[in-house]
Amino acid sequence: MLNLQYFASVREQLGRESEQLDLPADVITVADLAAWLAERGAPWALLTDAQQVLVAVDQEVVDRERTLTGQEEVAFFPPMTGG
Amino acid sequence: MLNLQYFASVREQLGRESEQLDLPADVITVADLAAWLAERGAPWALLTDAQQVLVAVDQEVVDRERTLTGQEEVAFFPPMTGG
Amino acid sequence: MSAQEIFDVRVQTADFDVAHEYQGIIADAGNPGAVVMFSGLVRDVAPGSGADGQASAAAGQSLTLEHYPGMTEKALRAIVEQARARWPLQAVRVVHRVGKLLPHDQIVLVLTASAHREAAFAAAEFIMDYLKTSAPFWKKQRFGEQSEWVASRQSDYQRAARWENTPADE
Amino acid sequence: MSAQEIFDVRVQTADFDVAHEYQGIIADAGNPGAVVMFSGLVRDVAPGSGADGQASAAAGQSLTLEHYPGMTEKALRAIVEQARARWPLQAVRVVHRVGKLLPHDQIVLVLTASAHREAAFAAAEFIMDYLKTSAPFWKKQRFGEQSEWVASRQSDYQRAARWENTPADE
Repeated sequence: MLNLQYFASVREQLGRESEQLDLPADVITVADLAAWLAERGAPWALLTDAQQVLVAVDQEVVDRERTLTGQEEVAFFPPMTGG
Repeated sequence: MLNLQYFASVREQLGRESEQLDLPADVITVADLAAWLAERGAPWALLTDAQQVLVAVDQEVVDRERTLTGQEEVAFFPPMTGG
Repeated sequence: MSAQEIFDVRVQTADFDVAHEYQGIIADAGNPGAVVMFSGLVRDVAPGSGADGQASAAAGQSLTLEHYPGMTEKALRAIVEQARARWPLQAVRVVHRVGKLLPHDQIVLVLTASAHREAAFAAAEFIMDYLKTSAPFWKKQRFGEQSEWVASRQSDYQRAARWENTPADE
Repeated sequence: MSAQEIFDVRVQTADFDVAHEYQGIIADAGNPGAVVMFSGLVRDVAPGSGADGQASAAAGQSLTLEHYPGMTEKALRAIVEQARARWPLQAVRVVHRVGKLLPHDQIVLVLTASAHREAAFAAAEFIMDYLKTSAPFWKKQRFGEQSEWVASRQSDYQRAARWENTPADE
């Protein structure tokens, strides 16, 4: 099971905080995952915008070429604004 | 009257904290003053070493070409080590 | 005392006490010559607001800080480890608040202790620059009924990138 | 409050209280987003001394700070004015102790407040770099019966000179 987490403006736009799901066999990379989620329609397409949405796998920021086994925690969020 | 002040290692080496004196007519610059005081003998020669001894006139660090009227406060001290 | 305690990061809703943290890092460091502290506060940015911030707080100005529990501490710890690798530090403390904050509230505290000031200054600034761009915090600003997510600043990325071209222990 | 009080320098034998000065600069600044504090402490440098410094204080380790009354305040004020001219600062406090100090005693405190952290960090470091090389303080170190004047550090001059080649408000 993949554990998905959404934060800040991404969470608000999707209207969802988290979800668990099984990864289809043809979803290999983070980019594939974003494209697959975007098929859900309107707000979900935002996940494919690598400039506006960052991705962490198991709590480390990764690039979208990162491959997934389907057992990770994957988080989508906007650029950070702490401090 | 010139008001002379000596600080830190300079004060200790000269064995003097301050003195008032009248400037001879041929003492024009800070360098002249140091050379004139050096005529007093042994420890006073240290005042002519511009690397080891800084000079402030009226509480501002100056170079040794600075001219004097004879009414100033002139301080001799080693490089600063505060902070 | 373990290295983990001496290089300490905390995320909390509660306010922090600067005097307590300052005394604490000196005790952790043992024999510091230099302590540098950075404290970030919520600015009163309401249009026409006075300097004391009471008016804007009354008018509903606030900031809400969201974070990614679990990743946040890990990211902060990684930043502190990078700083330790670059400069000879005796102790570090990072405290970051989350939740709802009002104008003039303290948000973030970074303390660094070293034998010499160069290391303490550089490490504190380094930690703040990376905290801004790589620790998962997000700010939402509210003015009465209106609210918006604070946009990330390009200048923060430039400041963090600066360190990549700076030799360690400059 | 006058500009003189908000850009405040003090030379004193008494210790300073970091919490009091921190609250004070925030009140002076009115609406700061960033406060940077530098605190310098007497390091315990006695050979073989422990981390708690009691042994070396008992063994007679101490530091005596001499200054040039009148010029000191003027020099500190000039340094603060240079910092104000370079960065948008809301308030500055500089407190420097003189007289006899023991290991772990606080020597010097610099606090800067600004809307943004870049200015607060740069100004605090600038003030410390110039204070080291152009404010008339001199340190004498004692170990029991022996004492010697602390030599000025070439690296302090290099750090101060750095700023001459740095554009204002980098």
